[in-house]
Amino acid sequence: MADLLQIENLSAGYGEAVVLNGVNAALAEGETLALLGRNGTGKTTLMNTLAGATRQHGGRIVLGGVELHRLPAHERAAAGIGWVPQERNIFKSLTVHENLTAVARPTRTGSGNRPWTPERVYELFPRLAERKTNLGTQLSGGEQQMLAVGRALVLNPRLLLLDEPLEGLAPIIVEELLRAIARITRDEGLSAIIVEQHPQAILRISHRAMVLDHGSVVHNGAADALAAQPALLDGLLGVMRKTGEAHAA
Amino acid sequence: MNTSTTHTVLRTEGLVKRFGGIAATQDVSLNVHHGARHALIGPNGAGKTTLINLLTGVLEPSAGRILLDGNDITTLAPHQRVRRGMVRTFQINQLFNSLTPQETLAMVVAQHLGLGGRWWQPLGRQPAVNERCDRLLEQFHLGDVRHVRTEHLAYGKRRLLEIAIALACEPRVLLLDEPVAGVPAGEREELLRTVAALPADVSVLLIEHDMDLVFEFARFITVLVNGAVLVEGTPEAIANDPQVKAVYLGHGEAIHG
Amino acid sequence: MNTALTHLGAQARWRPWEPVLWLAALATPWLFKEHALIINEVAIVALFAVSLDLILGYTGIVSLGHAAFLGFGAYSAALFAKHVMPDPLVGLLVGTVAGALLGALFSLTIMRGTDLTRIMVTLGLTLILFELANKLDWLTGGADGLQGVTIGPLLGRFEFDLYGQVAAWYSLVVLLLLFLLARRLVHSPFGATLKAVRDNRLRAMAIGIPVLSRLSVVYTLAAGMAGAAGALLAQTTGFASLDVFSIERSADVVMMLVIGGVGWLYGGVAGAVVFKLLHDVVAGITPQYWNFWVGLFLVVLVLVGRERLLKPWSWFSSRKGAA
Amino acid sequence: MLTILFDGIAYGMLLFILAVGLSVTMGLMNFINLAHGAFAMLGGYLTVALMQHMGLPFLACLPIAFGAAALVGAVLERTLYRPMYKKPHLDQVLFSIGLTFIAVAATDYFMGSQQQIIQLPEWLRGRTEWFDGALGMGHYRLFIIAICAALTVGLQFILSRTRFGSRLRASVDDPRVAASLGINVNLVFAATFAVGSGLAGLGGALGAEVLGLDPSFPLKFLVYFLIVVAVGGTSSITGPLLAALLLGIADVAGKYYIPKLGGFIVYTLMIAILIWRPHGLFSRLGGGK
Amino acid sequence: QDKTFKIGLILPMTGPFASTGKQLEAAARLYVAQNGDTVAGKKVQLIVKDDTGAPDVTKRIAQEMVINDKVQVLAGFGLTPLAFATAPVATQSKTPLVVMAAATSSITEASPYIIRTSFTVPQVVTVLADWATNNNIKKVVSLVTDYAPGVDSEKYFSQRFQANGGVVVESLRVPLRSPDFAPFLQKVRDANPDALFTFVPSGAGSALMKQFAERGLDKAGIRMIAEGSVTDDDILNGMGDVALGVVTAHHYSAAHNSALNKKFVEAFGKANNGMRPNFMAVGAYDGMRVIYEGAKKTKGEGGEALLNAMKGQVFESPRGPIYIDAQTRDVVHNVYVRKVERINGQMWNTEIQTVTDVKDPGKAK
Ligand SMILES: Nc1ncnc2c1ncn2[C@@H]1O[C@H](COP(=O)(O)OP(=O)(O)OP(=O)(O)O)[C@@H](O)[C@H]1O
Ligand SMILES: Nc1ncnc2c1ncn2[C@@H]1O[C@H](COP(=O)(O)OP(=O)(O)OP(=O)(O)O)[C@@H](O)[C@H]1O
Ligand SMILES: [Mg+2]
Ligand SMILES: [Mg+2]
Repeated sequence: MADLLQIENLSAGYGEAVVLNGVNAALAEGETLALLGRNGTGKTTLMNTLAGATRQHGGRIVLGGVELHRLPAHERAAAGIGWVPQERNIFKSLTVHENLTAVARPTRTGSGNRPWTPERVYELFPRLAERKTNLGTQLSGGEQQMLAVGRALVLNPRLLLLDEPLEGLAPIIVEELLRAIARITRDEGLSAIIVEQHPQAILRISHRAMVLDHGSVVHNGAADALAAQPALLDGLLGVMRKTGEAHAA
Repeated sequence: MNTSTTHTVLRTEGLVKRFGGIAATQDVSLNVHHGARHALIGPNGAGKTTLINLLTGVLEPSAGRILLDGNDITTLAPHQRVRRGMVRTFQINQLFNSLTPQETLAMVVAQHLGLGGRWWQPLGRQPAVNERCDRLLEQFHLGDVRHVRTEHLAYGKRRLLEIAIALACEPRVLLLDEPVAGVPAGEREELLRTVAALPADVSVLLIEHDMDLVFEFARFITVLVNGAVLVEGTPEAIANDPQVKAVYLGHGEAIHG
Repeated sequence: MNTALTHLGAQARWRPWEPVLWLAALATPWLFKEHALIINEVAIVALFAVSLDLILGYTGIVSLGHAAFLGFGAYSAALFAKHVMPDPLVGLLVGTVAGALLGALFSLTIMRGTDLTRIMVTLGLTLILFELANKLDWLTGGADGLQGVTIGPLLGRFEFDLYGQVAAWYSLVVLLLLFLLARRLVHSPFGATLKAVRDNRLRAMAIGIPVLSRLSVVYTLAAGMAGAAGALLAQTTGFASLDVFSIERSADVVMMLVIGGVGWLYGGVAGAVVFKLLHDVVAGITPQYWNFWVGLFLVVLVLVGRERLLKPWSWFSSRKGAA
Repeated sequence: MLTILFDGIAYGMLLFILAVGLSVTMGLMNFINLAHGAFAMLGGYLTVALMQHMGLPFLACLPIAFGAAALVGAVLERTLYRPMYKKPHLDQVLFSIGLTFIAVAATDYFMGSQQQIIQLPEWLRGRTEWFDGALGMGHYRLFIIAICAALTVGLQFILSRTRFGSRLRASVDDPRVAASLGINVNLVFAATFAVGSGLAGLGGALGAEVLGLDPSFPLKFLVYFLIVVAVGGTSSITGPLLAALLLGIADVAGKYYIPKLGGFIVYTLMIAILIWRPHGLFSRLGGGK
Repeated sequence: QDKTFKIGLILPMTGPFASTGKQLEAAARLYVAQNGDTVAGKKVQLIVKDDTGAPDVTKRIAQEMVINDKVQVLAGFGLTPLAFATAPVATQSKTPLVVMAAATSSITEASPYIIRTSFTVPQVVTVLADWATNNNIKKVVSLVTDYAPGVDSEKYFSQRFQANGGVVVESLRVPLRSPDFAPFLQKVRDANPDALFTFVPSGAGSALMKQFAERGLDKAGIRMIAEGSVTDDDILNGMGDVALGVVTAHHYSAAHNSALNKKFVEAFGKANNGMRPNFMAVGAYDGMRVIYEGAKKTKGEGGEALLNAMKGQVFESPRGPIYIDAQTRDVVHNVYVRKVERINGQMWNTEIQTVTDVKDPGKAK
């Protein structure tokens, strides 16, 4: 099938250290992938590698026919990547509005949908509109999270990379955001990869699920199938109360 | 809940904080009781972190008073409040990047034991420090990364260190600002259990958006909206409060867990 | 199972090469008699650099005005010798205390702000001291420098002569003693809290470290050490002049420290040795254009990296790490 | 007294013109480029050489000084400076001081160590007096003020009205994330650095007349550049402008009215301001807007 | 080792006074080139070092020269504090020290081994003060750079000028690091004296004169009189019209009309790419002459003997007749009042008055 994203035998890390080991994955347009795994298994590293912010040691990444791994980081946004880093990384000396406008790019031609503009982000997160002129450092944790998501949206990406986007958001906003992501992927043909600590929350809105352990893929399948097997899930995620390293890669 | 003031450890009176035109804290009068397991919830930007910052002296209030054990501490420097037993964690990790977890904790413990001003004896020669430091490393699953510089730790480990630092100070009043954000589901309960298992005379004020944890942990909840206290009460009362549902909890779906 | 003990203690323990190094250093005035003068100079700037490391490397306070304390120590020691008594050890004490007092006073100015602010404030204070020393010519001799300083023999026996051996030993021993003190300090709990302040002030406060008082204590100590270096300078050269307050002195010592590596006490010593010797050798060869070669050295040092420069064999291995 | 005020403004503008390039590289890019004065010196010497040997008019030399310094800046940025961005500030200090030393020695070697003197065209030399001599304005000083005003307006326009300013600051705040969000960080830095160097070159060409020009120029006036940037704060162009004006007027007036304290005024003022507002007089952080 | 006669030249080769060092070194080398590199059968070796501007380094270099290189004589010294710092080395090691540039009066008193071949500030400014009085200047403002020679010149000029019946209405000191003369010149203008007396380091002179003219002080009828460094021959040509008519007093002008000087200027220019020798150069040139002649007398011996052989030398220098006072070890020479003129397209300090055999008034009392 015509996949939007193909990851082949990807290995990457920081400096000399290799964190990801031969990761393979694929994602179709309009699909959402839940990326799960214990702490420190390389979820963030995979996201960062797609965004071009790590050192790639080998493998291929293809997004919509474009060989992403050959592009420098700043051209990946143009190729359709929209990244929400785990630590938010709001630009601290820019105001909320500038954080959005600095990176905003007009939608690619041919898309029939309403493009994401700062105004549309303010509609999604009214709280941000009220804090338009606050500097990045003058936001609450949750506001920063909203801004990070908004900042990725105004790139009008084809693939949204959300690294723990629900962290620190009030339940009512979480609901809102999950609904919005589901809506966007469904209506606007956007794909998304979401990392979350709470598998149940995102498996419901995801099509596929992938579990990483020690930098390798240990499970890759349909999201609802995984959601239906709590025991398997617990095993894969090596939930703490189960001691030991029961599952080698 | 016993409301007699004799049991109040920490209280604020008419606390106000303005940032330019925004009032992030509006006339908040809060009581944290001795041995409390108290949660502070509210929408994003409600002013929860700001309140913690005021309590710990990171920010100066525009008006109002803060009392710890009945003493006015409104103008005390942050470190003096720590000496009086009030310790916090940060919503966004505040760590010592060039130190390892072991160095960090040994330093914090030494400081807490009053050895921080000692310059003639190497750190690591004090058995009391080492013992406590090892226990903390163990307890927070940091033993395997004890010699890794903090800046190279994965997020989850950093989060654990963030909390370990606070507990290393053996607080009487502990203020936790979204302590489990970034900690995986399985370890969250354990972490909160560690906190809940603190001696009964330690008072804990918890900020958290994970409602399962909040309802499991808290015996009393304060809801903050737009800088002001909306309602206070027991978890049951809060869970069923229509106002709280409207502005914070949302409707129906239990998202977490 | 006392892993903490072993590891943390290990850092503070002496490596085998350290006593060897210091013994060798103390032997140099005897081994290289004809270079005793420059050995003296190196020892003094090494002490100056180590004192800067305490605040810059271990506490993260950037200063472009460290010469203030050097100069204050130098003038105090020189004036003391001229007007009160010529004994060098008492003079050294006077210089040290004078530096420390000034440090305690100036520490009030470095509590807030950014690196740039602190650079400028420290620089400005030093420039003011420079102007003051210039204006108070009845006391300091103004722009001509303070003349007529006679220093008595060390311990009543050893004269400071033209050959500089006594001076070199004197400075080396003082350097060693104060280095030991600094070494103790940085490996102590006190030193650990300084690093904490350097890394994250907000958190340091939040675990009960009295940040401001820590800063002023360490600033005072470092200033005292710089004052001692200044006293050594004045005593071993027999005069004090305005340039002890000059920007160049402050800038040179920062350079030395960065060359040797900050946050590592031997960095100050190594930097002082490398910078002074390089300077002396190159200026001997090309008195007019030594600037060029020293500049080139600095540029290459930073571009190649301190570690790589010390290991030439790694130059041609493929460059890994950052892209 | 009006003349003193005018002189103070002109002096402040001169300081600004010399420091504005630095406030671009150091303030906006957060790169400690102490070699700033070397670029200024390049502009100055180029102007001298072009005027004396090629007979070019002064006005024609100014854009050339800007362009040449910008070009050299761009080339150096690509080759030497780029790896420096992610190094610690202290390494940047060492590196740029090293470059300055090289520039100083090279200038001495090629141009000699004596003062270079620029001969201004006739129309810039005179002076106009108003109100019975109560206000005297040197033409060259007027000229500097005019150029300065134009520069400020232009730069401020670029920074506030285009996205360039916010993209630059984003790149400085977090180059890794900025790049992954589609900002061509390298290009932004290269362009900014080139402009900063070019402004330094222009400043050198304009300032040589008043300040003199010899190989020690980059080190001699470094302190003044730094004062302006530190007091002005590092988040805008207008900050350093106002700081330069304030310092210029205070310095000139101080030296006029209490000449005995001449040397102390600027430093004391700077220290007082920085202790009062550690992020500079006009910073966003302190402003709490 | 005994076959060489070593001269340790310590000069400012880098930094703001580098051009001084260049002039000094060029002149010293010219002298060697013209007079052969052997003296009393010994090979002359010039050891040139940069003083780096720091007195402690200068002193250390001098010590090393004396101890390791075993130089017979130390020479050079551009800045007063450096000479002061090194003086004890000369005394302790009994090595003669020839000051070729520094001009503060009291330097020669710092050690009995110091000889000076440059000049002293009081020597020249007192002559200027007399000239001013004689030329209808009654009211002056003095404006000097705030460092040792500046302060010296302010002091001796004012003393003499006031003794002559003149009035110094204002004494202004410009900080060494001051980039702009505007407020000071405005002050001068407001005081409206007959003349401005000034002394600034040679480089700053052109800026001062430009701003003097720009501010219209000349048109307001204020004359500019200065210590001769201000119209330094080294850069006079570049100063342009603003320097025309400025009256200075100094011991040397490249325009000095004598056969010896013509030869000197020409040879100097030839050897140095057309550079014009200035008062620094002549100090070094004469210093070398004093050393050479002294060494000839002592057959290459250094120490006390050389010192004595250098004292009392009388000879014709490019600057005119010169004499090393055996008592004060200081230079005695003519001081000239000069006026900047343009001759054949070149700017020169034309001598308009000569005062012969001027001793340093700083030591008169
Ligand atoms: N900047 C870095 N430099 C070196 N190693 C790093 C760096 N960042 C992460 N690592 C290492 O890479 C591994 C994977 O980390 P990563 O952040 O990708 O994990 P994660 O699955 O996202 O974990 P978490 O759930 O805690 O966010 C960890 O072992 C970590 O120590
Ligand atoms: N320095 C500041 N200047 C201006 N406004 C600020 C500043 N700091 C915080 N605010 C604003 O104050 C409000 C309260 O922020 P606070 O961080 O206390 O929220 P919070 O309740 O902790 O939210 P969250 O749950 O998202 O962490 C926010 O709207 C924030 O934008
Ligand atoms: Mg992660
Ligand atoms: Mg918060």
